[in-house]
Amino acid sequence: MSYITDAPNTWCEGCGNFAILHSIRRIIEEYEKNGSKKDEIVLVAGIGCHGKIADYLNINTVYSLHGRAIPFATGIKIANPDLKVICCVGDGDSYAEGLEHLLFAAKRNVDITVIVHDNRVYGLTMGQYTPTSPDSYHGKTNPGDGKEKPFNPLKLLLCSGATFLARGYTGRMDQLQKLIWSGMSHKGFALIEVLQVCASFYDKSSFYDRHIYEYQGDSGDINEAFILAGEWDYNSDSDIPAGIIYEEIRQIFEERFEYETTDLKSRRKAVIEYFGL
Amino acid sequence: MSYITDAPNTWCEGCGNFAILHSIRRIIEEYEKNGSKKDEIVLVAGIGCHGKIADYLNINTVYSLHGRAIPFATGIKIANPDLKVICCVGDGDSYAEGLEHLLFAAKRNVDITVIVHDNRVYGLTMGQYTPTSPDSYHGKTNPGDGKEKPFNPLKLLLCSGATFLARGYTGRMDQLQKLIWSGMSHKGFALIEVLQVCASFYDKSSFYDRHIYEYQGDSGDINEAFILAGEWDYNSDSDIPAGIIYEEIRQIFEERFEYETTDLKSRRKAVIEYFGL
Amino acid sequence: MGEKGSEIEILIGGKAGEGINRAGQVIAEILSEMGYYIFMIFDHPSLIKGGHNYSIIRASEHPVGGIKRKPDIVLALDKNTIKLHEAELSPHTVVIFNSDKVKNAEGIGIPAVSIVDSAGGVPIMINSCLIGAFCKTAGLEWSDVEQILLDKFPVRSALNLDIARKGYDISEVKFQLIRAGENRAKLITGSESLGLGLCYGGIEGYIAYPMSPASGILHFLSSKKDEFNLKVFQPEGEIAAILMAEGMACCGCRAAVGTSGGGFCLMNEGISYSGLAEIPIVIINSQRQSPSTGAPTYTAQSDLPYAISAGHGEFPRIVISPGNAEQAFMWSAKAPGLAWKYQVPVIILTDVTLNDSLYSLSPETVINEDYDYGYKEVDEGPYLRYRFTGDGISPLGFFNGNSGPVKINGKTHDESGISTENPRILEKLAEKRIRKASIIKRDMEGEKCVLRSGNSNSGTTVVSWGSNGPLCSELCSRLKIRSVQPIVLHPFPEKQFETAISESSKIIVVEDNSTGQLSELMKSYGFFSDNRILNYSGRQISLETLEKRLMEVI
Amino acid sequence: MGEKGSEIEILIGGKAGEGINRAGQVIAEILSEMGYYIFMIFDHPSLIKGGHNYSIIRASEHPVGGIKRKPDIVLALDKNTIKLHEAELSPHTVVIFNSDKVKNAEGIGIPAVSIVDSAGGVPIMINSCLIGAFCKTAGLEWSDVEQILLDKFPVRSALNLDIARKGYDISEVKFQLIRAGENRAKLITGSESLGLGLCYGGIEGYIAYPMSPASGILHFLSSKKDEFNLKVFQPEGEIAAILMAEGMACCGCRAAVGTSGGGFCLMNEGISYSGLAEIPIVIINSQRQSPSTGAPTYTAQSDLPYAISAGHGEFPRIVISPGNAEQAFMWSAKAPGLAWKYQVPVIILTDVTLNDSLYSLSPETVINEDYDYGYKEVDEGPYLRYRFTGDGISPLGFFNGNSGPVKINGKTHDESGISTENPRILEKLAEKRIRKASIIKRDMEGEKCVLRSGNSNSGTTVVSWGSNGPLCSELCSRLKIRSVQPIVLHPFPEKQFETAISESSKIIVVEDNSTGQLSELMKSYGFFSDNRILNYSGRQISLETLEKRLMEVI
Ligand SMILES: Cc1ncc(C[n+]2csc(CCOP(=O)(O)OP(=O)(O)O)c2C)c(N)n1
Ligand SMILES: Cc1ncc(C[n+]2csc(CCOP(=O)(O)OP(=O)(O)O)c2C)c(N)n1
Ligand code: SF4
Ligand code: SF4
Ligand SMILES: [Mg+2]
Ligand SMILES: [Mg+2]
Repeated sequence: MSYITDAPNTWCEGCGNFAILHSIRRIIEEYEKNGSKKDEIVLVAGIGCHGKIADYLNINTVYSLHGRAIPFATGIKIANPDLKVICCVGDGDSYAEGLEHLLFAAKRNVDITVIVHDNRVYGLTMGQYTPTSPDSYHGKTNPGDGKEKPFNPLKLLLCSGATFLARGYTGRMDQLQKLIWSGMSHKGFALIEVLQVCASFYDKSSFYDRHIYEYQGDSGDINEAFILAGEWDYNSDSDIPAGIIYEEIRQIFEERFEYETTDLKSRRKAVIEYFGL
Repeated sequence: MSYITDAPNTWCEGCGNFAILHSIRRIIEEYEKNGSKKDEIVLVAGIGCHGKIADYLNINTVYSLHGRAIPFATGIKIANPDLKVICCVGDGDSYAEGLEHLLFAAKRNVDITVIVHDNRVYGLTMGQYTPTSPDSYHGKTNPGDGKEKPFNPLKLLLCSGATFLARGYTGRMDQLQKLIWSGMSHKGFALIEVLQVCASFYDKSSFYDRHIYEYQGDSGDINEAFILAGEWDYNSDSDIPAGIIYEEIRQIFEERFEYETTDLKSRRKAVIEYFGL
Repeated sequence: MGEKGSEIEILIGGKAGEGINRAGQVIAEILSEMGYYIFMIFDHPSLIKGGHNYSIIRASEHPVGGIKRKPDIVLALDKNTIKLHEAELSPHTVVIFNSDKVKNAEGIGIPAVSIVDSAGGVPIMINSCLIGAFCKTAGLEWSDVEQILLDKFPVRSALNLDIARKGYDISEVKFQLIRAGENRAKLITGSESLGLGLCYGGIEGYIAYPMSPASGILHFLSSKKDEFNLKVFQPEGEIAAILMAEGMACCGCRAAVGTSGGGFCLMNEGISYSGLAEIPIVIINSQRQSPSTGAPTYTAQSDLPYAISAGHGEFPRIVISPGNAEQAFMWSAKAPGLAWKYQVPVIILTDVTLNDSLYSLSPETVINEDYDYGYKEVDEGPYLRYRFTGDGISPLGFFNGNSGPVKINGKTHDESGISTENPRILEKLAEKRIRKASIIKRDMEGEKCVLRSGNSNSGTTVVSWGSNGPLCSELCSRLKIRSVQPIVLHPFPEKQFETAISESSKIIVVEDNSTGQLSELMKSYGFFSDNRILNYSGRQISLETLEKRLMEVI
Repeated sequence: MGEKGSEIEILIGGKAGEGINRAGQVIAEILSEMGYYIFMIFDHPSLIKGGHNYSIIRASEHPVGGIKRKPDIVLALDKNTIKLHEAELSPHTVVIFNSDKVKNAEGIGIPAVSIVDSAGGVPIMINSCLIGAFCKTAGLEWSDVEQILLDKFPVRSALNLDIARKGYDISEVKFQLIRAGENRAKLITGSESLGLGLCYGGIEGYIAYPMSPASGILHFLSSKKDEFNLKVFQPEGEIAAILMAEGMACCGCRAAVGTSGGGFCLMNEGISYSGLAEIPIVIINSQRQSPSTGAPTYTAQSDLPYAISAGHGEFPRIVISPGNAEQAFMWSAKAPGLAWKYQVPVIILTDVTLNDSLYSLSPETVINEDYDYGYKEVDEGPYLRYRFTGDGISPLGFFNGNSGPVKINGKTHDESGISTENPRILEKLAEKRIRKASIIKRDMEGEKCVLRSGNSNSGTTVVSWGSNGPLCSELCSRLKIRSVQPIVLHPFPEKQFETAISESSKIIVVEDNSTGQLSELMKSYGFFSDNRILNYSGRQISLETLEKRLMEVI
């Protein structure tokens, strides 16, 4: 059975989303080769160009709402902690509209893997600026007057309590695949911030190609992680580390909900007992 | 004219909110003594016990929505950058429901002064846990099972780009008043995180009295600020620095909107010209 | 000395934080044990300590739906209680007051502070003292109440009982309240009943952000989560709440959310998602007074058209508004099944009166109703989450590996759940929803959507909804006129409603809002009202006032 | 060779990213210059590059309200354009195609790629080449179009013109399009017209988060912000957007927001805030197909009851739905004044068809309307933000020091703006809103809320709203039946509507939704429709199809 659906792919030529799609596809292939079942995976997508990945992958998916993939994913984990949940979200989607949810998922250490397709623009709505656009970016809705500095999402996530943090690049698919794999293997909240080329509105491939370097140091120290996360501020022309930035093991949130699921009957019995009947 | 309205005060006896109320009242008094007018100040409040301050202060106020004081305040600054805007918000209010707005205001460096009445519970709705409750706190809706670590709001705000950050304590009103004054004097986004005693649901006064110390070091270095902000994690029993944590000058957001306001006529004329008439 | 055979009304008032609600509950329990039907309101402003809180307990041999605001006995913990309720007192009202705090009052003064102090108690025990005094005043035998009191004081029972006894001894007999019958009822708040109903209906998860007056459900379910094996969680806000619950539903886990006005607003996008993606979900919207933050602890019935149209675009839904604990249990137990069967959002509209009031509930009458709706399960062949079927309902598959990939989608999609903007499929999708809506409308006529009571031969019909239903029912029974309460409000039960009001010469609609929302809804179905009695003071109208206003128009 | 006297329809199609919309606009400009009335739709799926985009330009001597989907000329940039529109072609349709890309087609092949290449142009200039070819085919003189083309190619004008000329030369004359009159119209999209209207109405701020189909307004206003001295901003989401705009309003700065379905949901709490705190605000909700994310670039009229009841609690509001650029300008220019005068939210309902289509607008007819409403200014004495007045409207003070402290409050409040839960004040507040609502209803009857056209003596009346208004108007004029379009939908202009439909023997309602939302609204006011023509394919119904469906029921 194919891992890709028949849905016509409507991403632009040269779009970095293809690299993410195929990284995930390959990982699922691996999974099944290793004896797991793809039905144990659920992919939750936001709304934007990135979200179309839900149409393209022939697996369980929730094509959710703009900015709201994370609460859906959290609900899925509350209901069934055994499912592997991947969230494919956009930068507008998860760093603007849905930022709050993302930080709370990190805080709670929900065991999900979030892949941020960070093309640093709102792709699907025609290239407006996002929280990671540099302050010089002049989109259809902002002047690029240097007055809004970008967020550094890695720092925000470190502060929020993310237990796995990595940065990848769609121009380096092999590394990307490994990072996503590591994120999925991590028990707890994992986020892979993917610098994704947007061929139509923000094609920084040559910039990224020049500045991104592979980081392979120790990733267990939060202070070093901070320095590493801060090496590039999403605004300047410095070098950009890609790799695992931070990794830590902490109790996961959904353990709280590991009740034995009861059937309707026993729940009704509990109510009847409550009534003292 | 009195700075306090006739509205009956309905805070509990011993509530830390009184210290915040009177700190602000005194500051406004100072302002007027210095020749400024209290009509140039607007206080925007969230919803919660803290929000009642809008009823008590006899100044311009917006008693806004739960979690949404910040966007109101931002709109006010966009409309009229000359107004001094103070936001009195709660920890549930601004670190949960409205966290996103808060971080974006810091990112943009909107020139407002945010006072967080951080009593570490939802006061008005009967003491449920908030994002700054310790993981052992067992409220009406959570087990206190150690599975949800608190946010460290200071760190989050530092990462978001806050240009003035301080911590105060309602048990030390003189310092508190100075901190708020400094925040208001700061040109840019200022946040005073106030550890506020909740007499009814979370009275940590003796803990705070023991652990809080006055910090008066240099506040210009972001790395030191980070260390300082991290000294207490809102969970453990370590010492707690109070004072100005960080201060920096950066271009403010609303400068972008410093147009000369035009009257209706000239705006209409512009449209007619656009039509080429 | 007054005789109190069939009913009594008691008001107890004091400051927030003094345990008024709890004390009222104990009194209610005593009267319930004596076989009375109970209705108790709890009136409290939005603050934690101070201010003025009060409960009014009405107990009667007959089912009670409201209060009279003519208390027979007033228990005043402070002066305010007497001052603020002066107009409600009648010459026969007996005021029992804490004479250590209230001076110059008429009635039975109890030096409760001194009694508690000398017994070595804590301030909250003043309540026990006054409750003891009340028992004497009402003419109850100590031997009758002793055991009940002991049960109702879970901590430091002996000391409490001792203090109560002192209050009893010092008080005077003013009424002779007689046993009304066997007690078989359970006293329960609307919030508790909603929570229990949800559990009985099979809810496995309840996700909510605190908001008056819905918080009671959250607190109750949270405290019972282990007993009921429930997943209860308070997330960062209402948007997250509803979407987490929908995420749970995608796994086959029934979930509900509860909130009030502003939180309901925030859930609208999630409701619309449920509409297009066909996610079953139960949403309780506990109405409070006025738009925006309004008056959080005061009542209203003002979100009816909103509940019917909330969320953009067109999709089927069910809107239900129960009126007391019994109805609340039954319909919150039905709601998950209905949501599941039709894969739609089910909205339960409640209000402050229902959520916060205490009711007599007879568990036997509700637990044996039919709550099993079932749902269309996955069958053979390749699974299509949104398969086009005759009734618009597709087999419901979950993320459990039983059916191959399940594709949930909030964009317009084909049968498999893959996005499409094909005009023919857009039409088919809309028709799927339309078909489903008409199936729901048809099926719901099989439920008891409209309650009738009072004198069904009367030409005068009072129509009301939600918490006003039982109120009108009680009054109409007494006045021998007809009372009609639609519980299901959308799809509007046209046939049942038509039957219920048939041959009315005059229709009067009673509502807690200022525009006549039910009356307008009726109008759009061709049912015209002759009069509207609208109340928007934030307090449920009293039986006396309602009677007066009814008399003006009958 | 066909003669084209009074009208022509042209379809141009290709891939997203190939500039189809722009090319269509240039053709529309040419025809507009020749004195034709223009209506052009732009059909595009939700993607950036590839897929299939097309524009249909209809030009006529008479005002146009829709398209026929029977193009006289097709400009095909790719094969898909011919394949997907095959059914719409008639024997007399002339297909001009890019013969470098499309093989085996009938019609006029233009080797556009080679022409552009050899001229040293870039791919986007293929459009210029085909536009040139079109001019020849339509029978236009080169001398007539040269100057227009030059104006419409703002960059590299000479090269574009050169390429267009090559296309012109290689093409064949098939029609003889004659000048229809003097051009006095401006071509403008609905989005632009809404933006211009807002500015003309005195808006100083526009805060919006991108969302199709409302983004066009944001992009337009952002690009013109210096010209119009506007504060335009894209914040973190729609919740922030509306509340920032309300914050601006508190400073006396008129502000508007624009969004679509899901974003409108998120704004509901802010709308309710505006209702209670009496903040003037204009909200544009550009409707798109289906609930949830739905089909973002396809049309619907399915938020009507929602717009009327959005936000919890009861409060007055105005809901307006303009149908073309002219109406859009007029009503978006009125909206800020109305919001301001009554201190209420004004909701403008538009749709994909209106936002994205291109219209002929005669500026003179709109700019001289009366848009000055004024508002109740602060007077002497201590200022009370919510003063109780006879008409429910309080003097409007701002944070400008002119009136002493101004207390805005989203909780129930007294006249000064301080919170209260006093039952008497809750009643007064509700009555204030009710009074205001009835003043608004009364005043609005003085506006032209209902448009009539066609044959007003006909017993057959077609009622439609929003972008279907002009469509039905055109068709009804031709069929000599009556067309009625309510523009103001809430408060429903009962009197005007009654007059407009009076003496109809048959009422047919045409809507882009699946439940007949206007028809239901009419019903609730006692106006019954005999037939509904509902269309929910996401595309506005064509004149031809509408005629056919009308004929079935007349
Ligand atoms: C509530 C809501 N607001 C706005 C939109 C419109 N919208 C759709 S996609 C999008 C931007 C997507 O940007 P991003 O998340 O960065 O994804 P990308 O397209 O770049 O992959 C927006 C604003 C929406 N669908 N829902
Ligand atoms: C949208 C919304 N959700 C929930 C509420 C209910 N609510 C009112 S106050 C409050 C909690 C306040 O907590 P916090 O912000 O910490 O303020 P405190 O009372 O502790 O000062 C909540 C949840 C509301 N008013 N609006
Ligand atoms: S617009 Fe950008 S992100 Fe979207 S599909 Fe095209 S290249 Fe990819
Ligand atoms: S509940 Fe806590 S925060 Fe609220 S007024 Fe009382 S002491 Fe203060
Ligand atoms: Mg993006
Ligand atoms: Mg708090």
